[in-house]
Amino acid sequence: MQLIYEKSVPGRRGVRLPASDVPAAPELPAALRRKEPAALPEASELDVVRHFTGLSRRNFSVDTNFYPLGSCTMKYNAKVLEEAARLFAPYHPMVPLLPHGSSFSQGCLGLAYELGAALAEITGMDEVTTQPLAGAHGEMTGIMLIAAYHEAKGNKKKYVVVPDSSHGTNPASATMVGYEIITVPTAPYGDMDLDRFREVMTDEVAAVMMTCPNTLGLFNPHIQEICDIAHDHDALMYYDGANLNAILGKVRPGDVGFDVIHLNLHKTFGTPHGGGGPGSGPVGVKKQLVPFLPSPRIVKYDDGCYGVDAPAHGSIGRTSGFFGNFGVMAKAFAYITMVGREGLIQVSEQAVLNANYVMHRLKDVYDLPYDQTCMHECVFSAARQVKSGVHAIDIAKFLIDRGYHPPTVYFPLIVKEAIMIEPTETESKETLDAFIAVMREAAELAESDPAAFAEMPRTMPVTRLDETKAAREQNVCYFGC
Amino acid sequence: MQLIYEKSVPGRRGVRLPASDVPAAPELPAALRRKEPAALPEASELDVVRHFTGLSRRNFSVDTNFYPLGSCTMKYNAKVLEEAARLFAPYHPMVPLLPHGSSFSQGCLGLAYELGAALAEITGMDEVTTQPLAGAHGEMTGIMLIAAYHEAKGNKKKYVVVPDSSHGTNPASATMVGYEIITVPTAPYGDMDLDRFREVMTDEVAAVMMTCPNTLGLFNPHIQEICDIAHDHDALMYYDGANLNAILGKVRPGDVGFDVIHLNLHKTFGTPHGGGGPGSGPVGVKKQLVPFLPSPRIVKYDDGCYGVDAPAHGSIGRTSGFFGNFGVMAKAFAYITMVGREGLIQVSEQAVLNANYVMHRLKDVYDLPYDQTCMHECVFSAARQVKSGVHAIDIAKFLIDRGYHPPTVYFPLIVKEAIMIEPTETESKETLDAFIAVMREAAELAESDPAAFAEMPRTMPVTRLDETKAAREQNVCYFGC
Amino acid sequence: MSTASYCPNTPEEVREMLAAMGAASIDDLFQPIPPGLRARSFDLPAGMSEFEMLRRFEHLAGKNAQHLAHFVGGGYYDHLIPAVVDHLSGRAEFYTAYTPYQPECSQGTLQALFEYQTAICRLTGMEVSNASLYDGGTALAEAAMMALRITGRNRLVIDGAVNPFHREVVRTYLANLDVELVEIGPKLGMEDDLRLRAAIDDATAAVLVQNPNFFGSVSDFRKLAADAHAAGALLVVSAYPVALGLIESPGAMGADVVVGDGQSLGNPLSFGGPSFGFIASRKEYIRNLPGRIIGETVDKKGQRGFVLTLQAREQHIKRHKATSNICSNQSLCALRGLIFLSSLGAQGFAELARLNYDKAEYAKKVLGSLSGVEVMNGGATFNEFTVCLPTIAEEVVTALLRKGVAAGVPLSPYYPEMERCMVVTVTEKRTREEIDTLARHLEGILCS
Amino acid sequence: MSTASYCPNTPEEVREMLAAMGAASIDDLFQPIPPGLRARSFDLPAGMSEFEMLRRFEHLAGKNAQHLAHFVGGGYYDHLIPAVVDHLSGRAEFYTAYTPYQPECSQGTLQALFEYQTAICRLTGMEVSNASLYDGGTALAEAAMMALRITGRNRLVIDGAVNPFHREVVRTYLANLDVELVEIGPKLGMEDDLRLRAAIDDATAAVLVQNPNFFGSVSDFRKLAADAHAAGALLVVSAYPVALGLIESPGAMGADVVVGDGQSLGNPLSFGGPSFGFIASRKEYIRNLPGRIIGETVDKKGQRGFVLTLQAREQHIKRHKATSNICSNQSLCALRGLIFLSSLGAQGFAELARLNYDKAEYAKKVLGSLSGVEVMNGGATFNEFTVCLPTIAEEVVTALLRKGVAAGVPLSPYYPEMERCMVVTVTEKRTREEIDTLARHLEGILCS
Repeated sequence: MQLIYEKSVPGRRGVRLPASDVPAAPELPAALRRKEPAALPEASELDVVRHFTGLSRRNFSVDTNFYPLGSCTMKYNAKVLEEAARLFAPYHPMVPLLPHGSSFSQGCLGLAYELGAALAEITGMDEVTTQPLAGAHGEMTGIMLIAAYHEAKGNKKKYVVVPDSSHGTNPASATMVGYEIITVPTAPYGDMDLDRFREVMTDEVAAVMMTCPNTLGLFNPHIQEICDIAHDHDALMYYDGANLNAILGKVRPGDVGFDVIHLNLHKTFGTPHGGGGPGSGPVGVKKQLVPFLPSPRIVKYDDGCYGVDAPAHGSIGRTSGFFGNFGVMAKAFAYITMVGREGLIQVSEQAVLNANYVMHRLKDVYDLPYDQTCMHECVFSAARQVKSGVHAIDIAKFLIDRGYHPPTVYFPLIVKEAIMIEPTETESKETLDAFIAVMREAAELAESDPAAFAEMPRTMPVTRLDETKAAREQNVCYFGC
Repeated sequence: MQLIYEKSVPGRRGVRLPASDVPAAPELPAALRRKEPAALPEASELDVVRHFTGLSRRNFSVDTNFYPLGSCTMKYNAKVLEEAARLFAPYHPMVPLLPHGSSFSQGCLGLAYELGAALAEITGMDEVTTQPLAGAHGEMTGIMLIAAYHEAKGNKKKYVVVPDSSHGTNPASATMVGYEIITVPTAPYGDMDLDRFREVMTDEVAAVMMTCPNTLGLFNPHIQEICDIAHDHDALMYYDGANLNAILGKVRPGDVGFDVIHLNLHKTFGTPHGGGGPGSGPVGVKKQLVPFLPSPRIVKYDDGCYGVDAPAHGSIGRTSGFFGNFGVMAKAFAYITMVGREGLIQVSEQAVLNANYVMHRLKDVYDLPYDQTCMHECVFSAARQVKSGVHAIDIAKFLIDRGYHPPTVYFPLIVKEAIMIEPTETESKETLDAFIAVMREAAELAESDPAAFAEMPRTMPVTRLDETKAAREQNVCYFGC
Repeated sequence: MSTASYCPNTPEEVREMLAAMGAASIDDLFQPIPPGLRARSFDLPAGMSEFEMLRRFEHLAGKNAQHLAHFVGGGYYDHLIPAVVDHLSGRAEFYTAYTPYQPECSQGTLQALFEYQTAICRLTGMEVSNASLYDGGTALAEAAMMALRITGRNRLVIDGAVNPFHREVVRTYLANLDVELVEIGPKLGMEDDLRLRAAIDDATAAVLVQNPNFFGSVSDFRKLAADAHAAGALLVVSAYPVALGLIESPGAMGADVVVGDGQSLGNPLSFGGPSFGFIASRKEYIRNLPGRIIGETVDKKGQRGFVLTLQAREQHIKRHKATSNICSNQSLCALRGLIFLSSLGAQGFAELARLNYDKAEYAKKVLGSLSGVEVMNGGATFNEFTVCLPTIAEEVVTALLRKGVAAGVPLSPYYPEMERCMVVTVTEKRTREEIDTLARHLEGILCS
Repeated sequence: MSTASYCPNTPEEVREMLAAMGAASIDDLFQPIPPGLRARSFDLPAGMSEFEMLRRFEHLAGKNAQHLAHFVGGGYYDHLIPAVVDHLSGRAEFYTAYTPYQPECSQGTLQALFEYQTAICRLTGMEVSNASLYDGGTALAEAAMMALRITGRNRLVIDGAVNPFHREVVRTYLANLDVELVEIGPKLGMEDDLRLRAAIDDATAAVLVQNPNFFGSVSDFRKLAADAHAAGALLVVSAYPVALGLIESPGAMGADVVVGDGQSLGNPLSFGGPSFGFIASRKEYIRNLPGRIIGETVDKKGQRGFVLTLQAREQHIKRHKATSNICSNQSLCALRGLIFLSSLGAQGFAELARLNYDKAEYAKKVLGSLSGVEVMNGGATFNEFTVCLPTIAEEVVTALLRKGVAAGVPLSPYYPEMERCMVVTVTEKRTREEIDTLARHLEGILCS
């Protein structure tokens, strides 16, 4: 498809603006004035509509395809959530920050506060801030809170411990806060090696970051012990909530001993992913970390009104502009409101059921490095297929031609040729059966005609793309007219 | 794609309803009670979303393809029109019909009234009723008004005269009102044969139905004379407004001598066609027909308030449930409000410019039965291509493979192998140039490789369909489970 | 080019196009129009941006009474609409397409309408359905004309308890034809209607009834069907689709043609339109059905596909011999109906009907217990019922309107003898609290 | 299965699935979790239907003040949003997709983001842009860290006239790192800022400024850029994108990195999010850009296509050595920004900026003519300006809020010495009438 810039015609006009009702002001001084309008597209409204409608049709998405992308929880995004969020479109975030302004924003403040309260109950934490704008942002915020805690106690801390199965954002976030990383390998039983963990734990460890169930989809039975060991060193336990969907209503990180957590509302609570964002990454903490929470903090007064607190002395300060990705928060709160207590329990049960079903139905044709009951996702390896020259990426492209978004491949890094399947609870047995059949077909084809994979995908607007050329040429901006 | 019924699973649930807040009532008597719920689909909300999103992607549409379907005026449907109409979704049409209810519906009544007033000015008529629900419904309403007029005058009338180029709805509508049809052939100059017209005109003719410009896209220079002849016989002139887009601001049917007209808001005034409807077919009349207009009539009082009149004695009565397809009317009024006086004139000018441009650029490769300046559409014939065995329908299928919705083919019936192209004013020269190139390519291919057309279209979900089988088997309802 | 008219060509392009065809100006292209015919006036306001237009429309919409509690029906009902209906019917590929004349690039619309036809057949208990008509009233008129064509007779019997607006549409449609239309006055509280059965003779083409009728009463039309069929007449039933989630289908009661208005299936009130009319019949009458019909077939590769079928009945082929003049119908509204039914599903739809029934029964009990208020329906009702008040119903409705409640439809404009009666409608959207408030207000007015 | 949780499996299917894997019950699947770890509480309300939820949310939204006239900015601006933006970004294929990791089935998102990067480059006068960051404040913090990486230095100079919220985010991000952050107090009315230029030394990694600054003043940073470059430091400019329709691009003024918040480009206020942060730089710094970048390439057939490129900088490959920890960004908001810019077009966008400028100049004149009110900006402004009142600004703003006008942002919380000052923002949405009303109210309060 042509770029919108290539479709532009000089002088073509799009959306019309209201006429001015004020006199034209004198020009800005020449040194400050732009000489030429920026070379934005020049297109009619119909051009724009056709262009972006056409682009949209070049995407796979949850609404058009089964999307079992492991670690991403691509569940159905209820359409009504968009309507719910749209109700809050007109409200300006400066209003509650004006003097006496909070009484003009009770609805928005109330939603943010009550969402935090619901998330605190769901996770067993004492308080939740909704300010972080995505999971990784939540991680960074959480580690900053931990740093503030240690600083306040006068602890000298240097390290953050992560298992080697952790998501890349965990070490990256800890690094951004100035910590060094200690990585603990995974034991053959699929969880962090406990002995190695004991070895690395010293009083210089600030925190241990865990995902639970981990990125292999496995629940660590020693998690309580790990918490105890960490606490013995006054290290805090950090819970990466990306996989919370597996344990809603079953386990609460706060009950187990985690001190700081983040959630991914765009995963667990049904808000759409938008092609990569926006998300929302609220952070929950135990009591001892509350004084350090980011400002502005939204509070509820005894009379039931909501307000914005003056920054606490110990607060780490703002981590983003206002109160978080409010539109996303509104959708998540709508989701929690609709699904309710029983529904959330059903979510984790059905997510786990679906994942185990897929695991059972495929484990005879794909290698299963950790053959145990999984939680919400399962990780296969294409190692067996690699013997005939077919890699995980080839199987991914085969799936595209069959109308399935591929599972996550090559993550977690500790599994060779990983194929990480997360069906989510919103998919039905029919959909899973059809997917299983296609996955089995791929395994058969890898045996019978491995060369066939080279030309895949063949049904898409483009065939396989040359990523090396992209990295070498770094064409990241269109230089035509 | 599977049918939604084929995707159903017994017991699967979709959208959840609110819980009941009243006691369960005793059952209906058995004779009145349905024994089994109707076998509607049983699908999850995600199933439904995937199904219909998938179906939508199997359509061509204005937003995805150039759609030069002659006689249909497939112009761009501004997205804001949907927002404008949605504002009126909650209002119940019974309210103004309750005693003193009109003061509770001033917004809706006002919109309908002011739209009628604007349409009256645009067409030069004295009053407009917005009650008819589509063009053909407007025709029937208009002919009923004419019948009421003749009846009131004691005229004995039997016939309605139509040119042979008329749209099928014209004779069909007149027949529904009990008239017999006299068809006048088209003369070589592209308009109704004037001599033959004079011959058939007697005092038994109730009305003459004209489309102007006609379905060949030609403006009849004798239209005034035709009106005079008709009026000499106390026959009324009926204007089919399907082609009004060509003459907005240039000619007003009322000024020319037409007594009754209908408009197609879904053609001229930018409201979407919805895959075949809903439309809106307001009818405008001259003073002498006002007493016969359908009830309920919306009126404006001297104090600026709007109301619903008690049915006039002579009214033909209701032609539909309430006040017309109000949502469509709201979009049309929004369109007129935005486009404004100058814009509407530009619409007809650009529509005529685009049509003539396409006509000029293609007339060397396709036969042009009536080679004159056209108005908003032009009609070619594939007669030249038929010599090599390529028919209008084949060219249509070729266009589908190239991403163009085909023009109207085989209409008007008086042109053999007709290809009727209406670009509309919202398409740009670039789009037309690309379309012209593809049309020329089709003509070349018809010369060089006529057999190639047989397999077209090949890029669609289905290839050419067996219409005979459909008509023979009459499978119009799915009989599976 | 100004952006106001959505015309994209730039002045430069216009010049190029005119040059290509050897015209000096756009005016040259209008030379076929004699100068004397030019518009004498074109007095319209200047245009404006979409933002200004929306502000004006918001102001206009605000002039309607907001948040009335609706206990009025009259053929249009205030029902819930799931968010998926707007979302999916708002897909541009559905709503900016035309009639599916080119089947290969219109399979989306065609398959959806085939599924719609199936849903209508299953709801009504019929064998064939078309792809939609304009609305409930015109569908009844088309059914009447269909019966005249099928039987070759020219007498129609219509129950006075059919929606008066729909009866008026039938009257309008038949006014210019040589047809006798016999209206049988309604009798509130009578269930199986001997009056109708007595009116059938061997010149009768059809009996037209409504279930539930305008007063809300649900009837068993089996005997009427038997009598009609014995006389060689058809039974045409106008049905309220939501009621079909609970009450026996017209097909099971012996109807030959079933029509109705689909507004209640996922289409907003929108001041009376657009919605859709449905029409379904026994298979033998398929060639007499008006309007478009979608049929299943196969493509050259044997794959299933859908096409417009039996088009030879339609105006664009048959011209004045067509079964009807209808061309554009209400496709998108029918699609909304299908999405609505699919998203609720078989059980959900039955529950929806049940909610309506339970709430109306509750309202019936509460209102019926007020002093001087009498429920007039003899037998069962679905979600509407008729009450008789101790005073003029129009006055009561007026007084309640001013309290923000549209309490019901007074009957006197349609049945002058029933000036103390009104029809009260209770959909699933009405809460118990609203029903209790209605009762309280009504009591207040009746006591004062 | 209940429909509440959007779980489709029927009880029958659940039984079949459990049987297939030899499990007796779903509980069996949770056996890996030690019993002692089970949730101690899960005290949440029961669920409800979408209709009940929406009613509750409407009630909640109604608790905010409706129809305030906004003269407040502070980084978020009340701008018009064309209807096409909602319509197109609401296409399910855009908003229910994930990050485009599989390029062949994600060309829609990838090409759109490539076009977005191009638009950002053209607006800012830079050569490369990423595919979005979280928001304006975090983008500035990322730019600061980028400058530290590029120069290997550890001192940053930030202008006190940068949005105080953004400065606070920078401070938070840097708090745990070994970096010196020097804030240079603002001076209202000074144009070319000698104070900033004096603060640059050869340990300085970058100077961080904002244009227009928090007080609304538009500056010429060419001299500052020259001084910074002479000292081996970078110039980082935070820009308000709508202003770039009228004022000279930061690139043309010598900026090395340009950041900002994209809310004003087609994203609703939505109580502060989501919007997007943009970051663009000279090409030589591309490997130090944080976040995702889309690059052009070709497929096996030589057709153009787009991919995520330079991923080796990112956390999922580099882990703790990544340029940033960002993973999910704000794609859909960036897409909205692109659609917004495309639908207005080059001329429309320039007109939009001009409307903002003209309206603010009008407001400046009207407010500045009130007795005791002084406009504090020395030089040019775009659509915001700072006024000094004869009394405490917070009190005036409080009084005006009660009248339905959010008159401006009082400066005392951020600049305690400016307790009589407030920043007034005037976007194209404010009408002359609203501006006059603001002036009248303000006058009324100052006189009383």
